[in-house]
Amino acid sequence: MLLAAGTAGLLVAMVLMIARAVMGPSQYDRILAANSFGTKTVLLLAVIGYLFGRPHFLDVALVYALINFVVTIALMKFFRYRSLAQPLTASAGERAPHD
Amino acid sequence: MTEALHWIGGGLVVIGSLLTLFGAVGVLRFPDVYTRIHAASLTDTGGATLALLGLGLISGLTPETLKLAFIWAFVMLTTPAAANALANAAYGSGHKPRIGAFQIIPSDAPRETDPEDADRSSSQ
Amino acid sequence: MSEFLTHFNYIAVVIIMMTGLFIVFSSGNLIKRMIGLALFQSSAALFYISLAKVTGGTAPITLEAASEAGRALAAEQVPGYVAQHGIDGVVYSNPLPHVLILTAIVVGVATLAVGLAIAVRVREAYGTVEADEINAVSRIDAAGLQAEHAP
Amino acid sequence: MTPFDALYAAPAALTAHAPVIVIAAPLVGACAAALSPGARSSWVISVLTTAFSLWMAIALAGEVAREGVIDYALGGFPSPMGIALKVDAIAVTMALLISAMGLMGAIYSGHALLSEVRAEKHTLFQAGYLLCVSGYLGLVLTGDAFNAFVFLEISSIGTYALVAAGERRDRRALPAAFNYLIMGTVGATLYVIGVGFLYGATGTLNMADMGVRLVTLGDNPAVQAGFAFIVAGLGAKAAMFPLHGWLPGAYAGAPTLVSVFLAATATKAAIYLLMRFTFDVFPLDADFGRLFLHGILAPLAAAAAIVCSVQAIFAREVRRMLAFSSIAQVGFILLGFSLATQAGVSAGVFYMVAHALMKAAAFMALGAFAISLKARLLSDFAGIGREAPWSTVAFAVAAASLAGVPLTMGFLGKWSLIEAALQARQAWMVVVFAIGSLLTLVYVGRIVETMFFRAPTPGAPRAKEAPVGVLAPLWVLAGLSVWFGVDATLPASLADAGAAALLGAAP
Amino acid sequence: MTGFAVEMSAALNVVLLLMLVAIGLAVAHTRNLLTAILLMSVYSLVSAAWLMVMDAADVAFTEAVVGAGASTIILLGAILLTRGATARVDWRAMVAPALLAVITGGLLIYASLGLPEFGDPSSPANAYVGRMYLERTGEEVGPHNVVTAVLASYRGFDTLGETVVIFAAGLGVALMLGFGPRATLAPAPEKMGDHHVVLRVAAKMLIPLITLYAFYVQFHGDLGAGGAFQAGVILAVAVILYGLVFGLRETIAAVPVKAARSVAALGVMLYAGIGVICMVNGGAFLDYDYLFSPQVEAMIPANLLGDPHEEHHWGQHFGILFVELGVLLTVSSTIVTIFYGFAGRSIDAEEAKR
Repeated sequence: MLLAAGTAGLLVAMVLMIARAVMGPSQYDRILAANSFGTKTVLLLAVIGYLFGRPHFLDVALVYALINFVVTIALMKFFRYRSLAQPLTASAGERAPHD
Repeated sequence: MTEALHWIGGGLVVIGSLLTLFGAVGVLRFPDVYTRIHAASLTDTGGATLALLGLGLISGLTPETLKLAFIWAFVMLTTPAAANALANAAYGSGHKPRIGAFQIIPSDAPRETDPEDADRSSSQ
Repeated sequence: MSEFLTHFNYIAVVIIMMTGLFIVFSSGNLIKRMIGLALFQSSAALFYISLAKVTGGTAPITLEAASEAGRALAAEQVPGYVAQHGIDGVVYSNPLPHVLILTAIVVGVATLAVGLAIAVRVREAYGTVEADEINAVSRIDAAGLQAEHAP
Repeated sequence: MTPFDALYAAPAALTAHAPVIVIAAPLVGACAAALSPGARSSWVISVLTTAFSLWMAIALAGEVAREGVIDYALGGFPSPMGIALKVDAIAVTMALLISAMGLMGAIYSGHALLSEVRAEKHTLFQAGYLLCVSGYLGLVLTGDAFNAFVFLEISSIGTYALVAAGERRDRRALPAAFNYLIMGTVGATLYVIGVGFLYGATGTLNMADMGVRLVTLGDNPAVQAGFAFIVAGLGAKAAMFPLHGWLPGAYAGAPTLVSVFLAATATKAAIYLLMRFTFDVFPLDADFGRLFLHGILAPLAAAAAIVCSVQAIFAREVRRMLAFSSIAQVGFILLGFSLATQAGVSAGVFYMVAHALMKAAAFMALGAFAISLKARLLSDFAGIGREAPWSTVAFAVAAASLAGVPLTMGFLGKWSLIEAALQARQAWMVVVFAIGSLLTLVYVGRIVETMFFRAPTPGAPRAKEAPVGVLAPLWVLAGLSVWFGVDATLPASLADAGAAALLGAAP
Repeated sequence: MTGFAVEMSAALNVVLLLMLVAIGLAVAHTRNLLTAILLMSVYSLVSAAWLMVMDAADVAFTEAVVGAGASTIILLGAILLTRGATARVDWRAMVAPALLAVITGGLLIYASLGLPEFGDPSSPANAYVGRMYLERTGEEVGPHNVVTAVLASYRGFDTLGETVVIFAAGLGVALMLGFGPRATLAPAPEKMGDHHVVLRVAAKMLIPLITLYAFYVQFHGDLGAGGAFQAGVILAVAVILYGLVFGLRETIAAVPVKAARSVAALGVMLYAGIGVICMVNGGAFLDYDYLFSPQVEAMIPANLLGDPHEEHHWGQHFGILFVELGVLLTVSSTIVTIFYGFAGRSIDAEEAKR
C-alpha cells in the first residue's frame, strides 16, 4: 500500500516534469526536465518492481541510470560545443597532467 | 521483524517520493535555470537515496540489494555531474541568474531568455 | 462504456499512431518527419504488447525466483482461472509479441539512422531540410537542366 | 508440367536445403563483400554469390516441379512454432526472376558502378546490393507473415542508401531517397500493424495457418482492418496508384544498377506478397475479398495504367519517363490479378516476367549511354543510334517489347491479358489495355525516334559504345525478351503453374 | 478477478498510456526540434515503464537502451548537422493530414473493437502459439527466459534478419556519411577554457563498469531480462561515452572505423555460419540440435552447467550462445559506426574552404 502511494507520488512528479519540458523556456530547462525525468523513471521502475514482487527486473532501472548519464553529457556537448566529437578538457586552458 | 522492516521501508519510499514531488513542484515554480537545477538535483539525489534505502530494507540481504546499491551509486554519480555540467553550460552561454547576491533584477524587468533560444523559438 | 474500458489500450494506441502519421505528412522539416515516423513505429510496438498482456500474468520467465511473483499474482485470481490458463500454477503473458517487437524496435532504430543520414546529406546538398525549399530548388534544377541542354 | 520436371541441377544434399541457400548465399556474400579489400574483389564476390543463388533457385524449381509445395522448417521447428519457408510454383518463379536479375545486375555493376559511385565506396555498395537481393528473395520464399516484414525491411533499408548514392549524378536523388524511405517505412509499418490485427484474431503468424483459421472467423472488423492495413502497406511498397509518389524520383535518381534491379524486382515482390495475402490468406469467396479485387484494386490499377502513361508522355527526362511507365505497367499486372481467374493470374505473372526483362534492359541501356555521355533529357539522346549501335538496338528491342510489338514477350503478355479479360467478360478492361498500350507506343516511339532518326545536336558530346561487360547482360535480357516472344513455353508454363498454385490454395 | 496487484497494474496501464498520448501530442505541437527530441526520449522512458507493467521486461530493456539512449544521441547528432527549427507550416497544409488521421483513426478504433478484450487469457493470440512456446520451451530448447528461447531458436531466422537489418543500416550510414571531405572524423582544435574534471573522472570510473554490465546482460539473457541486442547497445554506449568525454580522435584511435565496419560483417557471418554448420551436420538451417555431431556432444561433460542429472540441450545451449555473440558483435559495432558517421561529419566543410 505504501509502495502504491510512492508510485503515485512519482507519477505526479513525472507529469510536472513533462510540463516543464514542454514549457521551457530555455533549452537548459528542457534538459533539466528530461534528465530529472530520467532519475524519476529509475525510481519508478525500482518501486514498480517491488510493487509487483519482481525485484529481479531492477536491471532495467540500472541501465536507465547509465543511459541517463550518457545522454545528459551528449546534450551538454550539444549546447556547449555544437559538436559531439570535441573532447572535454580537464581544466581551464591546460590539459590535466595525467593526459 | 521483517514485517516492521517492510513498514519502515515503505515509509521511506513514500517520504522519498514526496521529496521528489516537492522537487518537481520547485522545478515548475522557481524563476530561473539555476534555482531549478538546484531544486531538481538536490531532491533527486535525496529522494533516490531515501526510496532506494527503503527498497533495500524491504528486500533484505539479497542480490537485489546489491543492484539497488549500484543504482544508488549511478544516480549519485549522474545527477550531480549532470547538474554541474548543466549549470556550467548555462553559465558559459551567458545565462544570468535572476536570484542571488550578484545581481537583483526588478520584477518588472524583461524576462531573460537564452539568446540562442530566442532565435530558435522566435518563430513560434 | 465497458467496451471503452476493455479496449482502452487499442484506442490509445490508435491515437498515438495517428499523431505520428499526422506529423509525418504535415511537417515540412525532414528531421521532424523522422521523429513522427519513430512515433508511428512505436505505436505498432504498443499495439503488439497490448495483445500479449494476460490479466494476472507475469513476465514469461520460468526461473523459480521469477515464478514466485507469478504465484503471488495467481493467488489473487478467482479459483479456476489459474488452473485453466496457467502453467504449473503461474499465469504468464504471451512471449511471442515480445519477440516480434524486439525485432521491430531494432528495425525502427535502423530506419531512423538511415533516414537521418539521408537528411544530413540533403542539408549538405541543398542547404536546408525544409521540404518546400528543397522542392523549389529541385524545380530550378530541372529547369536549369532544360535550359542548359536547349539547342 | 514445366520444363523443370526432369531437371536435377544440383546434388541432392544441396537441393534439400535449396530454399534457405537461395536466401543465405547473397546474405553471406554481402558480409564477404563488406570485408573484401577492394572494388574488384567485391564485384567477384557479388557475381559468384548471385550466380550460386540462381543455381540453387534452378535446382529448387526442379524440385518444386516434382514435389509440388516444399515446406522448409527453419531451426527444425514445424510451423506454426517455427518459421517455415513455403516454396510453391509461384514462389519459385519469383525466386528465379529475382536471382536471375540479381546476377545480371551484378555482372553489369562491374563497369557501370565505376562512373557513378566513388571507388572507395564500392565494397560497401556491393554489400548493400547483395543484401537487397537477399531481402527480396527472402520476401518471396518465406511462409511467415512477420518474417516477410523483416525481409521487406532488409531489402528496403539497403535500397534507401543505394538510391541516395545516386546524388553524385543528380542531387535530386537525395530528397527522392528520403521520400522513398518515408513511404517505404510507413508502408512497412502499416503492414506490420495489419499483421498484428490478424495475429490478434488468429493467434498465428504462419500464412497458411492464418488462412485456415480465418475461414472459421467470418466477418470481423478487426480482420478487415488488418487486411486493409496490409493492402495499404504493400500498396505503398508496390507503388499502387495513389501511393506511387515515391517511385519516379527514386528510379530516376538512383545509380543505374539500382534502377535496373528495383525496376525488375522491387514492386513485383510487393505485388507477389499482396497476392499471397489476397488469395492464400483471405477467404476469397467473402464479399470483402471480392469487393477489394473488383471494387478497389481493378479501378486503381486501371487509373494507374492510363494516368501514369500520360505522365510518362509528358516527362522530359528519359529515366523519369521509364519510371512513370513502370507504375503504369504495374497497373497492367494488377489488372490481370484482379480478375482472379486462372487465365488472368497467369497472364499477370507472365507480364510481370516480361516487364522485368524489358524494363531492366531499358534501364541498363540508359546506363550504358551514361558511361560515356551525361545524358538525361530526351533531346540529349538525339542520333545516339549511330554512335552506340549495340546498346541502342538493345534499348529498341526492350522498348518494342514494352510497346507490345509482335514477336516480343511484351506482345504475348498483353495479348494474354486481353484474352483473360475477354474470358472474364470485363470488356472495360480491354479498353483500358488498348488505351494504355497506345499511350505506351507514343512515349516509346518518341524515344526510339529521337535515338535513331534525329540528327545529333551540334556541339553535344559524342557517345561511345559501352564495354562488353555492360553489353553482355544487356543483350542477354533483350535477347530473352525476343526469345520468349517467339517461344514462350518456359515462362508460360511457369506462369500457369504459378497461377494454379496461387488460386488452388484459395478455399 | 480482483486483487491489489492486478488493479494496480490496470491503473498504471491507463495512467502511463495517457502520459504517452500526451507526450505524443506535445511532440506534434512543438516546432522546436530539440524539444521534440527530448520529448521523444521522455516518451521512450515512459513507454519502457509501461512495458514493464505489461510484463515485457526484455522489450522494456531494449526500449530503454535504444529509444532513450541510442536514438536520442543519433537525433542530436543529426540536428547538429542540419541546424534549425522547423518553419511555420500554413494551417491549410495541415487540414488534409489531420482529416486523414481523424478518419483513419475513427475507423481503426471501430475496427479494434473486433479484437479480443485486453488481458483476455483465452484470446487466440494468447491461447494458441504463444502458449505453446511457454509449454514447450523447457523441454525443447532450455533457457528459462522464454523470450530468449523464441528469439534465438524458434524464430532464430527472424533474429538473423534483424541482425542483417542493423548491419544494413550501418552500411547505409557509412555509405552516406563515412566518405568524402566532410567525413573528417577528426574534429577541429578543441575549445579551451572549460572545466570538466568532474565529468572526466566520472566517465573514467563508469566506462569499465558499463562494459562489465554489458557482458552481464549478454550472459544473463538465458535467465532473466536481457540478451545480445541490449548488451550490444550498452557496449556501444560505453564507446560513445568515451567519445563524448575524451573526444572522437582518441576513440577512433582505440576503435578504428574500418574495424567497426568489419566486425559488423563478422557478426552476421558468425550467425549465418552457425546456421550453415547445423545444415552440414544434417539438420535444417539454424537447427541447433545438430550443431554438434554426436561424437562431439558425447565429449561435453555432463556437469558443465552444474546439475549432471538434468537433461541438457547442448546444441541449443551453445547455438544460442554463439548466435547471441554474433548479434552482440554486429549491434555494438554498427551503433558505433553510426555514431562515428554522425559525430565525425563536419557541417563546416564549405564554410572552412571559403
